[in-house]
Order: sequence, then C-alpha cells, then structure tokens
Amino acid sequence: MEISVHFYSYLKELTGCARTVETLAADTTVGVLHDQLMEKFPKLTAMKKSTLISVGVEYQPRDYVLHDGEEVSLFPPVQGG
Amino acid sequence: MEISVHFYSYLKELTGCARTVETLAADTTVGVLHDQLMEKFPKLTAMKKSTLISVGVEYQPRDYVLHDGEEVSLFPPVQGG
Amino acid sequence: MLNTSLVNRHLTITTEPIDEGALLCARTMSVGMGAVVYFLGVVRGNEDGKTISAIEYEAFEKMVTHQFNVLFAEMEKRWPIESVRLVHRIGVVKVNEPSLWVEVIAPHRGEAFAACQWLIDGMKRVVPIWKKPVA
Amino acid sequence: MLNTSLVNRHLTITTEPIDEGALLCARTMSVGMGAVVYFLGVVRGNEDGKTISAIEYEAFEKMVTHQFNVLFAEMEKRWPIESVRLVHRIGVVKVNEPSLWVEVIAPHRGEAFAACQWLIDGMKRVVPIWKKPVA
Repeated sequence: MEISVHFYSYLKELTGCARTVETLAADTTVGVLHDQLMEKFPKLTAMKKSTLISVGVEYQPRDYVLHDGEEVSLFPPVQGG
Repeated sequence: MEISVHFYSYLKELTGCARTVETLAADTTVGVLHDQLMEKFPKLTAMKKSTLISVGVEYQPRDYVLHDGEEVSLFPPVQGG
Repeated sequence: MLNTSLVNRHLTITTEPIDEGALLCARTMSVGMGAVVYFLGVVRGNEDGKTISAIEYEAFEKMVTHQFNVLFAEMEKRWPIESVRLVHRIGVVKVNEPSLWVEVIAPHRGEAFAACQWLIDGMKRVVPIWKKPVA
Repeated sequence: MLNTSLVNRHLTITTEPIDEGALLCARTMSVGMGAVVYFLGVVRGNEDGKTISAIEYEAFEKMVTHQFNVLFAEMEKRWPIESVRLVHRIGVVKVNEPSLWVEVIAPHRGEAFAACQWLIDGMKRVVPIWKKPVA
C-alpha cells in the first residue's frame, strides 16, 4: 500500500522535503513506518523521542495499523500561542 | 474627644443615618466605640461579627486607640466586582 | 500613597458606562511583554435566585482608591507586571452591562493570569464597594 | 466534528492582523453571564535570550481546526461556558503584535478563568502550530 507522509516545522528542514510517499506492506504500523523513515532520512533519528505522529488529523500511537491511502504527519512538539 | 462615624451599605439602613458624632474619653478604642454604637443603635448588634471597621482609609482592629478628629467607618463585608 | 513604581497604574471609579473600545485604544505595552489578561465582570439577570433589572453599587471612594493602591503595590512586588488598569463602575448598573474591567500586562501568561485573579480576589476582600439588587 | 452544542464557538486561523476592536464589537452574551475572560498572546522582542524582529508561525491547518474543536468540546463538558472565541495568527507576526486572542464567557469568574487557561494549556499540548524566530 502507499502512504503519503508530511513533515512539518524543523523535521521538514531535517529531511529536506515537505512530503514523501512510502510503499509499505499491508498492516504496517506507525512505528515501523517511523523506523523506515529514519533509515531513509537519518537526521530524523536525533528527534525520535520528541517526534509527534498523526494519521489524518488525529494523534496515533506507534502500534496503530495503517490503511492504504492514509496520510501520516510527523512533527516536533507544538508551540502555538 | 469627638469622633465622626460613617455607616455604609445596609448598616446605614439599620441605623437610619449615614453619619453620627460620638463624644468619647481620651484613649478610647475602636472596640469600645463599637459597643457604644450598638447601645445607641441596637439593630447593629445582629451584625456585630461581620462588621468591618476602618479609621480613615485603613482597616483597624478592636484594640486600636482612637485620636481626636479621626473618622471611623462601619460597614458590612465588601462585595465589589 | 505615592506611586513610585515604574508600573503603569490606571484606576477609575465612575458612574459612567465602561468604554472597552476606548480602554483598548489607550493600551501601551513594551516589546518585553508577552501577555495581556483582561477581565470583565458583568451584571447578571438574577441574584440569589431572584430576577433583577440592575445592581446599585455604593462605594466609600476615598478608601476604595487607597485600598486599590495597596493591592497594586503588593501585586507589583509579587509579579513582574508592566501595567495594571482597573475600572469599577458605581451607581446603578443594568443587567448585561459591565461593572468591572481589569487588564494586567506581564512578560508571560502565567504571571498575568495569576496577578489578575489575585487582584480581583483582593478587591473582593478589602475594597469597600457594596451591591444592592434593583428589582 | 459537528458542533452540536449550544455554545457559541468561533475559530479563526489567519495571516491577517488580529483586530481586537472588531472582535469586541461582535461579542454577544446573554443575561445569565457574569464573566468575560480575554487573553492576548503578544510576540516578545527576545526568544531564548536573542533579540528578534518577528516570529513566523507555521500550522498544519486541517489538524489545527480539528484539535481546537476537540478542545472546545471537552471544555464545554467541563465548564458551563456560553461562548468561546479564538483567533490564532499564522505567518510572520512582528514583535509587539498579538499572535493569539482568546475570549471565554461564563456565568462566573472562576469558571471563565479556569476554562480559558485550560484551553491555552491544551492548545500548547496538541494544536499543531510551530514558531520560528525571525532575526
């Protein structure tokens, strides 16, 4: 399945791109996708602990099972206000 | 000595007047003045515990010793806002 | 009490309606300030379960001014505020109209919220203003 | 999320300056309401000890809207508020200009202060907006 991944704030600067498309086996989890992204963009590894991950507009844990066509976003801690 | 006494809010309704002048012996305390006022205006007695007393613009305790010409105010708990 | 602090203090006790727009226009704040907290107390349509049309506020004005200045001085010791402005309306204030407007400006949010709430709590403890519901 | 509550909810995410005067004019409150709490977050002239001229705010807008609505719904369960209005500016916001405006209206002061502070704390936890200082 294909999953579109968006990067925000300084994660975008670390990867050098705002968006990538990953091809994954069925039933891949958010955690496995994150590991795969850190292999592809090694600079993401330093931010591993503080990275927040959403699927669509909801936060999801590492064991969330992805579905074809879902949009995943990775970003650092939020700082509104 | 002469002490001018002002009543505010519903203490004014209980006494029926906004102001009275009391003639007191030297070194009379706020507490003694309050007792004398409750004798003169018995309806004040019911409010004894909750009555606040200021001399000029400062709150003073019952043992504060009054001086000639000072202005005393008696009023119920405040309710601004 | 002389205001010897560098804090912008503004206190108005008035029988006129509170003009939020004008108060807003008169606000000044320096580049170090990050938080403005603003409170408006409005007369509600019922008091102790009874429907009312207004509240009449009575004040012992000379003492009101003094006690507010004591509170301002204490607040300025506790929090690094740059500005405190307070307007309290007295006389008859109709339902749905504001009787109190307070604004506190400080570098950070927590300070501004804490100082503003402390000031209102202090006012309700020591500032000689009283209410009488109008039927 | 559909807003099925009777609460007046207003959310704006905008690159335009925040117009407090216009927001003030658009306020409505019923006769049962006694408290308006209003917060303004303003860009300060230094960030982490460095002098800056502005902050650039980036937002994941679709998620921002959703997460604010989740916070509003939770807030309305916890406190009897009648109205919550929030404006967050994005893009470049100059020093001394507001980036955030929040207003909460409730029957009593304590509820309005608690709800307003809870909303801002919640925003800083879950709403995907990020800052970048501009030198």
